[in-house]
Amino acid sequence: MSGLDRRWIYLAMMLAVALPILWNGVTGKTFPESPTPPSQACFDAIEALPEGSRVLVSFDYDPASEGELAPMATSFMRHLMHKRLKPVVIALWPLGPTKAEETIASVIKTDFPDRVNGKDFVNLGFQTGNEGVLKVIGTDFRKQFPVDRSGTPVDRLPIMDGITKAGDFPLVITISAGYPGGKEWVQYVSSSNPGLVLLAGVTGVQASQVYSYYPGQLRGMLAAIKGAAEYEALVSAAIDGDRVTAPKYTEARRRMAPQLFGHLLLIALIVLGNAMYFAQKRCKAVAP
Amino acid sequence: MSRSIALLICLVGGLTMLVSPFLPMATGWANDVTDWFNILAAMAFVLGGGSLLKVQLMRLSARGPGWGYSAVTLLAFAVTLWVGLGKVGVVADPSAPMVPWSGKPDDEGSAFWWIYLYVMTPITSTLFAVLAFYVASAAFRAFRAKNLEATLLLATAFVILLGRTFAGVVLTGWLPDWASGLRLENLAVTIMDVFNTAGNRAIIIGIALGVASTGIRLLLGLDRSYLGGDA
Amino acid sequence: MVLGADASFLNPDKVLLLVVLAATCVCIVGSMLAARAGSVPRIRRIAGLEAVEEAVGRATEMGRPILFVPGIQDMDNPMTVAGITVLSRVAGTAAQYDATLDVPVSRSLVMQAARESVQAAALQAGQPDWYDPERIRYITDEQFGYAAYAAGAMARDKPAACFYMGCFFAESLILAENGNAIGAIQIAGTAETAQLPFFVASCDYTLIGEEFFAASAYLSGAPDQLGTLRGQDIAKALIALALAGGVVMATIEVFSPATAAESPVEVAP
Amino acid sequence: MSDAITDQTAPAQGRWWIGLFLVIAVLVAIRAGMGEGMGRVYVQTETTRYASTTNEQGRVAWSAAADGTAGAVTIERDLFRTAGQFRAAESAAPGQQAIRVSWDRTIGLWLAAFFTLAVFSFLAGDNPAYKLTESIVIGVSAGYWMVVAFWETLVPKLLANLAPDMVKAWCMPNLEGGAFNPIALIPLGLGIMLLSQLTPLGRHVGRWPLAFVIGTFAGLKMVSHVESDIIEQVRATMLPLVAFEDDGSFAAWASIRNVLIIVGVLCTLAYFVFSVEHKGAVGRAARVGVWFLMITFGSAFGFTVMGRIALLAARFEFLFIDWLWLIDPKGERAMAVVAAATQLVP
Repeated sequence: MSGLDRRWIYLAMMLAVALPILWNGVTGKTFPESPTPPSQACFDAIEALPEGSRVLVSFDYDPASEGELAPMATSFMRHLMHKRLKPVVIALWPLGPTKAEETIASVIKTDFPDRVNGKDFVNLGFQTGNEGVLKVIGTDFRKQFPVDRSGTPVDRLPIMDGITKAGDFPLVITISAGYPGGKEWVQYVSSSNPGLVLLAGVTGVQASQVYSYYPGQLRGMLAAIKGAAEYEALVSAAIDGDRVTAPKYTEARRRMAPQLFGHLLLIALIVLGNAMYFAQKRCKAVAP
Repeated sequence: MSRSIALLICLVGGLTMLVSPFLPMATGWANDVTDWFNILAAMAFVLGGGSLLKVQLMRLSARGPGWGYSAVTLLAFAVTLWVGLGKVGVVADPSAPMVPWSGKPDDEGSAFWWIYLYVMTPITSTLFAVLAFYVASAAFRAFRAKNLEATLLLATAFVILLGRTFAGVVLTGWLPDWASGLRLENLAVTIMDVFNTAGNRAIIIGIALGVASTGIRLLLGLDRSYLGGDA
Repeated sequence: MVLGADASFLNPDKVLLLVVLAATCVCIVGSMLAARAGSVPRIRRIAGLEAVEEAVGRATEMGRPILFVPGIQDMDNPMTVAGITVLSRVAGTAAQYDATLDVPVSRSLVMQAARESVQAAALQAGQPDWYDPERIRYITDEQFGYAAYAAGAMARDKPAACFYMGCFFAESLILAENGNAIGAIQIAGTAETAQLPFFVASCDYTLIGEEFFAASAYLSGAPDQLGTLRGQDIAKALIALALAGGVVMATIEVFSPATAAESPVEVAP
Repeated sequence: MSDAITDQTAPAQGRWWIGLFLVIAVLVAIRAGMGEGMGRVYVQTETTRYASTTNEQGRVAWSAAADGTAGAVTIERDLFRTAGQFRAAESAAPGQQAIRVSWDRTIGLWLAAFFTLAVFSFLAGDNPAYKLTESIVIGVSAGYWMVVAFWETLVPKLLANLAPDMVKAWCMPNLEGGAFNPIALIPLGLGIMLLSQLTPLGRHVGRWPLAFVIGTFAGLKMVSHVESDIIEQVRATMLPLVAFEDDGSFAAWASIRNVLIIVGVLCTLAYFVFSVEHKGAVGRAARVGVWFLMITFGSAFGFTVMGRIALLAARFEFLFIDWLWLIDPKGERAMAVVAAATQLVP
């Protein structure tokens, strides 16, 4: 059994991920998704808000986690726009605002061109301080975010009327890749504002940590690309109905094809490893 | 003497931070200290950069095997510092077009941005992606049903892997509604919700105690190895 | 010590925090003082820590270096500080055996602290000349830049023993799998829960969470440090009691009809 | 168990990597010669004029202005365009220059592809392409974080407090406040102490900032861990052993769940007990605790796999979509889709 070079495993993984991407790129097909409760809870929480409500959206990731999180950001933004809700975007990661701009450009500016910056949505940019930022916005939002990304004072933005602290938002969404992220939002914002609903989109790595806060302090969560795909399917079904969904709104579901084959390969490897282990054990038992 | 002063600084700093959350007058202190730390860490780059230069220059001047790579590292380091600190190719910020240095160093189109986008990002994100291969070889090697503990580890990973894809839906989707809790995708959620929650909570509580105990050992100077040897 | 704060200056929302914090400190400091006075606890075996000497010895026999990674975070992180204290014990053993110890770091301040700590360990081991500051060097702050270096260095230098003690993120598996590929004996310790499964899968020994923070006290063998470990256990027992009490209260609350409808305790949907 | 996999990740047996890279080069050359080609990046220059207005408080604000505004400042930026937008523009006005190939970005894209393949090649074994990539990423990323520390920390947090007027005129025109802040002398002093060890005199003083950092953060983290981890986690675990549905009927599953969580937390805590041998009741509880730990690790492993595969998929998408132009799931190169979705093209 010492004959298996680990490079064969690497090659198999490469094919298991690369071929479905090509297959999917050529045929355009995706697998159907049935939502699990945490994803459904995200959808329901947004559906429940009255039109015109303001929603705090925090982009707490950078390009390294874009593969998992950008589709969530796109779906959240599309859902918010469709429901005529007003996202106030901030970021705890330095590269978050850039990611937010990309999402705003691809969703709002392209598909909802009637929405006005500063009135229907706004990007307040990044602030250093990690959880320190969260502690401050719990009591004084404007102290941490005095101006929007282009330097306009928050006091002059209609979307910010009457917002003085994080608790003034009925809903907060964090799209987070690690520290600071979902856990810090729970600890410093959700815990101290019982009326506030917190949703999180998290990477697979974070999911196991953040799960312990669901469904108490965390009303809903999208876990990894699977959660993104489920939520994306829910949003597509609500908005597009039977029409064809634009390619940028199927990104998460496209990524599920390589997931499936990657997972199947891993399962096959675990089975193979155990088969080899038990075969070897039997040999030893016979001829010590 | 120097060590005693250091221990005193450690103790006073630590006690101040311990009581600060309880004093209404001390609410911003934690943020101030964090800012100071960030400034200190930024200034410490002189030490790190010095170490990097010294090691690579030594290798370069010794002309040992692979000295060419040291030259590459030094060149990459110098160029990045130059274009970043000098804001090469950065245009002014729209809010202050008259101030040429007002743009961000990583604005689209600047040289620093180019290096970030086309050199650093592809390398770091590919290294990140390489983990998919390592996960596969680790799973193959380590997930053997040798005993009850190992079997639990393996079985859980198995359920999650299946339950989080379309395969889980296909395999157990036929289960009737009253047994829907046994469908793989729901089983995966239950594992996360119950077992993972319980395990993680205990680990987190334990860590908090460990941090408290380590903190006390440091403040009281029981553990002072970081202060070096001589008086 | 915390108790000294005058109650009238207290922030009223924080009373519970103050009580728990004070109780924790009293448990730990009290056990430490008791140990100093002679009541030294017996500490259970922690396999990963008993293997430290074996790993260093093996590297010496094979004439190959030891790699020590104190995590990739800075000195503000308690895991990094705990990693540095473990480093000083490993360095002490390595100095006795005259084994080569490589400590690449990803933060400048950590380099500074690691140099101080290794030098002190060498002095204490009676081998001041063994210490070489250039072996403790800064690589880069970038997580994957550091991982790229470590993976390459492992493939070339083939360390016989690898220690990963500190705060790790995704690079944990890059380190551990490359160490596994070159057949090194690997001992990891971290409190970063997301990375524990990978260390458990790829390393020979893994110190989980609280075990990692206990490592330096365990390795030091000093009575007062061992005493703090017993203090942690007492605190744990108090937590278990409080938890049990809370569970009973919550259960009673469910049965009392007035509050059943709006029970503050969360119940699964 | 580790001998299940032979140790062959180690260096070059011979010069296999030359063959590997030759094969890749040939395949790429073939692809480049087919159809529409591959790996080009397009840009369009966006010219904006800014004019200033002064408000009642005497603050100067700049905003986009129409052509020909007196005193306007012009700023030009190159912005990304897709191949589809380029083709749409070409078909509308052949030979147009608005959307064009950007050579620096195209070279960057090919470099990025090289680096991606070079990192993957390490899986087959250490080789010169990987070594080159490794030495570049070390130099670039060390420099990168130093630059970020300078512009994001030293300038706004230190210099802006010590010399606000200078910083305002130099690089932060929107700086608020703007008075000298003596508090900033503290971190400056700590930093100078730290750096003083580069001189022979500073050997001892250099430890003090370290002691300051370790002491203050030990205190800070003790408080935050006790608050958010011990108190909050224990509170969240105080669940009723018996749960009821909203209509008053017994909720069996919710009750089992609560009991399992409580038992799991207590047993796993027992595993971490140090000062008692794991025998008897503590031993049994610790054993159950280990089971919970194993399930926790197994589930975390399974979840993390998803993320890692997603990342790998993203790298392949970069190679297939952005560089090789093999597939086009987002419709970025399909002229019709893009032309309909944007009015950028005149």
